[in-house]
Amino acid sequence: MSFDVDRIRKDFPILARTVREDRPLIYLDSANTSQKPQQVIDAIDDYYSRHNANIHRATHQLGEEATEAYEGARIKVAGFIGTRDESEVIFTKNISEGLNLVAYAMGNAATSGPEAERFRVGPGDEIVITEMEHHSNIVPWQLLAQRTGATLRWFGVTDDGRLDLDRIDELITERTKVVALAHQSNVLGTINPVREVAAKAHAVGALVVVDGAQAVPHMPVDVQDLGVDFYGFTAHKLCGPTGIGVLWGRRELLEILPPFLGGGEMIETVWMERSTYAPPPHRFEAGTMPIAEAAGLAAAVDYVTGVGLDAVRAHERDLLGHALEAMAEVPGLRVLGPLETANRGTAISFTLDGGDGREIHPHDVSQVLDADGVAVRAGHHCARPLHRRFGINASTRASLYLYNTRDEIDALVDGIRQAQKFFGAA
Amino acid sequence: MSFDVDRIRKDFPILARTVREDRPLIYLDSANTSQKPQQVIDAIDDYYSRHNANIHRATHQLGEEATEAYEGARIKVAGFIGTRDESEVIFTKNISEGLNLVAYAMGNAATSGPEAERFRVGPGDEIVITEMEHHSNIVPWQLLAQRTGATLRWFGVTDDGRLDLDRIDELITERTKVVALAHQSNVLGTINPVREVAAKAHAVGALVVVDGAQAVPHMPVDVQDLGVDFYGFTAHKLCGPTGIGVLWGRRELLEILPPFLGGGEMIETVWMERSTYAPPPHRFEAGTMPIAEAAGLAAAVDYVTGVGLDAVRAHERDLLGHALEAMAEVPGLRVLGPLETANRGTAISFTLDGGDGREIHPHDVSQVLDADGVAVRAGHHCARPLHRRFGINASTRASLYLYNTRDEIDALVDGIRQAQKFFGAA
Amino acid sequence: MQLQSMYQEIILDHYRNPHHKGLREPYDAEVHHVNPTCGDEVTLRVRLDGADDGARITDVSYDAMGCSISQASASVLTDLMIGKTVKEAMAISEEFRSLMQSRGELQPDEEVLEDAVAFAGVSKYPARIKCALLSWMAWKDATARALGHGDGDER
Amino acid sequence: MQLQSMYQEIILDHYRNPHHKGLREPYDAEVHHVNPTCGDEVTLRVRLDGADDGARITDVSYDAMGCSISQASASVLTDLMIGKTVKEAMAISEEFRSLMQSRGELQPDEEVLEDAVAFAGVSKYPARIKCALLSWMAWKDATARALGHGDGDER
Ligand SMILES: Cc1ncc(COP(=O)(O)O)c(C=O)c1O
Ligand SMILES: Cc1ncc(COP(=O)(O)O)c(C=O)c1O
Repeated sequence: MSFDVDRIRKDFPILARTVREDRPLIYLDSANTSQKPQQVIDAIDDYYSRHNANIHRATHQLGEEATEAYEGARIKVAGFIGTRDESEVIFTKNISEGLNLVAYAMGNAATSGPEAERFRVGPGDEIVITEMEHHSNIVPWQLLAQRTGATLRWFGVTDDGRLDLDRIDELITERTKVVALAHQSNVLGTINPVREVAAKAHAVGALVVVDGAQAVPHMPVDVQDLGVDFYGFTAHKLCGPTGIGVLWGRRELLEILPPFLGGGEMIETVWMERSTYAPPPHRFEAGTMPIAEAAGLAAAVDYVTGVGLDAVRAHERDLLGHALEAMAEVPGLRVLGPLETANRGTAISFTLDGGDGREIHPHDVSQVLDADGVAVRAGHHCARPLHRRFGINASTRASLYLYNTRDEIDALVDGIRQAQKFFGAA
Repeated sequence: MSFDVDRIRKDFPILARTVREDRPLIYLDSANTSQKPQQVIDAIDDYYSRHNANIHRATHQLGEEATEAYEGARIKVAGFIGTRDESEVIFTKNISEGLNLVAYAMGNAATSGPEAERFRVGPGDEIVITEMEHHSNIVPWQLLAQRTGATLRWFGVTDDGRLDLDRIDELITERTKVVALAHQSNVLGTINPVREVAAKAHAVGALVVVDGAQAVPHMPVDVQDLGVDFYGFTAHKLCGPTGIGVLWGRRELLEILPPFLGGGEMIETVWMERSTYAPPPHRFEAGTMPIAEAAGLAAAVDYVTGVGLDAVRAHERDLLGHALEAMAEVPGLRVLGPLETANRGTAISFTLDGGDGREIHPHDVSQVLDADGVAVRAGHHCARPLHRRFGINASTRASLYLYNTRDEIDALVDGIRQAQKFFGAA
Repeated sequence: MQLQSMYQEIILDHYRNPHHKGLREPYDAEVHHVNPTCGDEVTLRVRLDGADDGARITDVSYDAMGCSISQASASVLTDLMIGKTVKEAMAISEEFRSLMQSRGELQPDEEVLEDAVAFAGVSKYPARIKCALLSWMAWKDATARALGHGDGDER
Repeated sequence: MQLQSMYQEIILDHYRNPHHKGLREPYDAEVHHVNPTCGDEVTLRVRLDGADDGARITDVSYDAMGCSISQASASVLTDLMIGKTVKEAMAISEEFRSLMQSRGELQPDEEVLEDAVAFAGVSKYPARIKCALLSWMAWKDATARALGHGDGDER
């Protein structure tokens, strides 16, 4: 393999630091947020030190340079996710805002002109989500349902952590206006059959909104090829900065989608009484945008593209196989989600029994790991309904990325055994 | 004066660069966005290189450090704007989002419980804004009116660029639900009598929302003392990073204000059918927040506090006096807004006559200035209705900040005369 | 980090063998609190004898799902509170709160806090402070309700 | 920057003495375009003789508020278009668009673009490209409408 994890690790300054009592950092919390390579940190520094200005609005050289950094990032992102039309790429603050954007803009359709008809939802209409969604792909739809009187329905999850498609024909019907689902679960790692669900949804004229927060960092994604209508992701999980996310939407839909946030440069003409709005993507970008963050995101896209997402994926698959095997040998450890590497990402959530039939709480597991320098996440990972589906309140999650190693996984498993010793009956 | 502008300029790396054909940069576009001191750039770099993690959610050391950076910034901002309760400080992506947050949350009150009654607006209710607002404080209210059937009304502007309070008793009535106005105009520089307007509004039970984008960078602001309900500003105009803004709200109001963006950690408990929400400020912070940006904002607050906002103000007043005087001597130059320094900030917008009675377009003025390295802004500065009020479509705006000098103003005025020569009849 | 600095023996003992656990009758007020981040929950009941500050706490019972810290803290809480007057208990609760916000800087008063001094180490871990305080916040809320003061939760 | 590289004499001449300015009758289509950033506006009318690509442009008239670049570009546009067939004019329009997107890298074809070659320098200033294109976009839109093709605006 030409993939050299040691070389990659050198790009991430934080991986050189120690935590607690001088332990080397073992960062297994990338599904929460990824670390940033020097290239991304430098791009932000360079932006502020040399090119900072507001965009679109300025006729001076800095303004040109800042605009180029920002609009250049848009073009780069467009290519990265498989569209040639960069006006289909909207920058948001994170994917949560992107998902809310779609939900609120649909809500605004009720009081917009007839061209927005396609987006209207009301009593009798249905919004379909899934039980494995992140809260960011649940709550915006609950709020839309509450505002409009539409009904929320959802796909269940099978015992082995797959989307339960058995009832798909009952769920996606003529009443369905929108289907929103994750490309990859942040808890189970499950990769969902988005193309299949999208085809069903389109057959009944519903819109398809995909939460790609956990997919884009780990696999090549082509939004056209997936056949969906809206697709979002968030930069901070993709080696990029906080403060910026992406919502991609089909051009024909963005053309007629009502605005969401008002203000700044999202307008065409403003009178006191009313306004007309700019064409996409600007219609959906109110106020001063995360400009330095766009420069950072562009550097992140360059970085992961440079390494190669296929290589990343192969490396992660190797780690995942190793981890699933090693964890299977720990008595009392139950992995949530698929136990095989096929159609599965590198978020590994689990519960741990102390050997006395009593569960060791994820907070306690993660605390023991933290004492060893191993950073994981404990809690419901913003997917409480999914945890309730499995009869639990919380889990411990280790999640892997391009900079992780087999040794780090061994340290994780050692730590898990220690936790069992510390809290368990033994 | 202990204020040493040369020393201050050294803190801003971009001020050492040249533009176009090796001209030193003369940056007079700070009302658009300010430049960033090394301290802010370093804070962001340090965050990513040493402390990066997701907040609130993590039980590991990096998570603690990141949370401390973020929540520490909240505490710092609270002190900076005069509140001791940091839970009144909500982070947004920019002030535009903050203003939309209030408007959308008020819209959501219609389908929320009785505790949100206070925020409901509907047909017959009135929303009052002013003719000098930035689009970001116009469009959100237009959209709210459109969604709810409420009526939008507004204060006019006098010929000398002050808020026209003559009709205040007609405008602010029992029907008024909310009054939204700028603390300081981004075009005219006018500082508005916020306290007076707020008292009138409160007398009829209306909420008061203040856009402090242009005030907070230039003067000490005490939100309690102003007696308003919501107050917003944006970091990038305050020596801080892009991607983060602040919305302050009175605790009693935030307690009962319905949520806006849904997702992530803004919840208390999520079921598939419905959710309950976290107390403020978290209720209003959906998804991964701009964490590095909060660290940068904290450094910016430290920076301007270290210099001293009173000193900044004194320096700016000196520059402003000099600029207004020098510009008054240019024939055919008309300054929009107050011609005296009292109750006036450092945004100086103007139109320019070529000497033949024909106006030289702001794009052309700014292009000539840019050729000399002088960066100003040309256009309607996101305040089209205000420009129409003065019978124009656009203006040229020079805006000053702590790092500017008298020499730079002289260069500006020289450039303006050159533009007249280039395009004018002469 | 020394694991032992957070997980002192006293804490592990209360965790393994919690005191006064299980919901009991009679009670004057019951509350349900949640830690939104991790989903931990506690249901807590308070029984008072008397009114206002001078009322005596005759029972505190609870049912909790959560980590060792939150479980042990609920157990310690009941030990401390049962039998005290509300006034005494509030003082203890304030002391505990100060301790938890001290980042390990405060020397806890063992006279007042008894077994709860063991939580001093937890205060160095911001993410876990909420775990330790969960049942204490619930107790405060329940007590306020039992006294007829409505919602005593300060969140 | 040499100011002259953007503001060539030809441009300044057209700005000072614009050709074909003022709205005229008769016309087949009228459009109104705005540059949202600066508020610049153009109202433009097109008169055609014939149908489809082969139609001849018998008049283009306009009223514009804007900078020297947008004014001069409207003036140059009318000079170029009046008298051409729609097909010829579209080719010119495409050539002009390429020139404006070339960032100063394209050697403009003076045979095709005539006075419009003077805008080569403007293409180096991204913020001003929209100024130069404003009336051209409006013309394209108006022509599409005049031909009955509805909204020809590609924004
Ligand atoms: C008065 C005023 N309000 C609002 C804004 C919007 O700020 P932002 O673009 O950061 O949301 C600005 C600046 O653009 C402004 O000057
Ligand atoms: C599947 C999924 N969706 C949405 C989100 C929300 O992303 P953000 O917090 O950046 O908005 C996350 C991560 O937190 C996620 O894992």
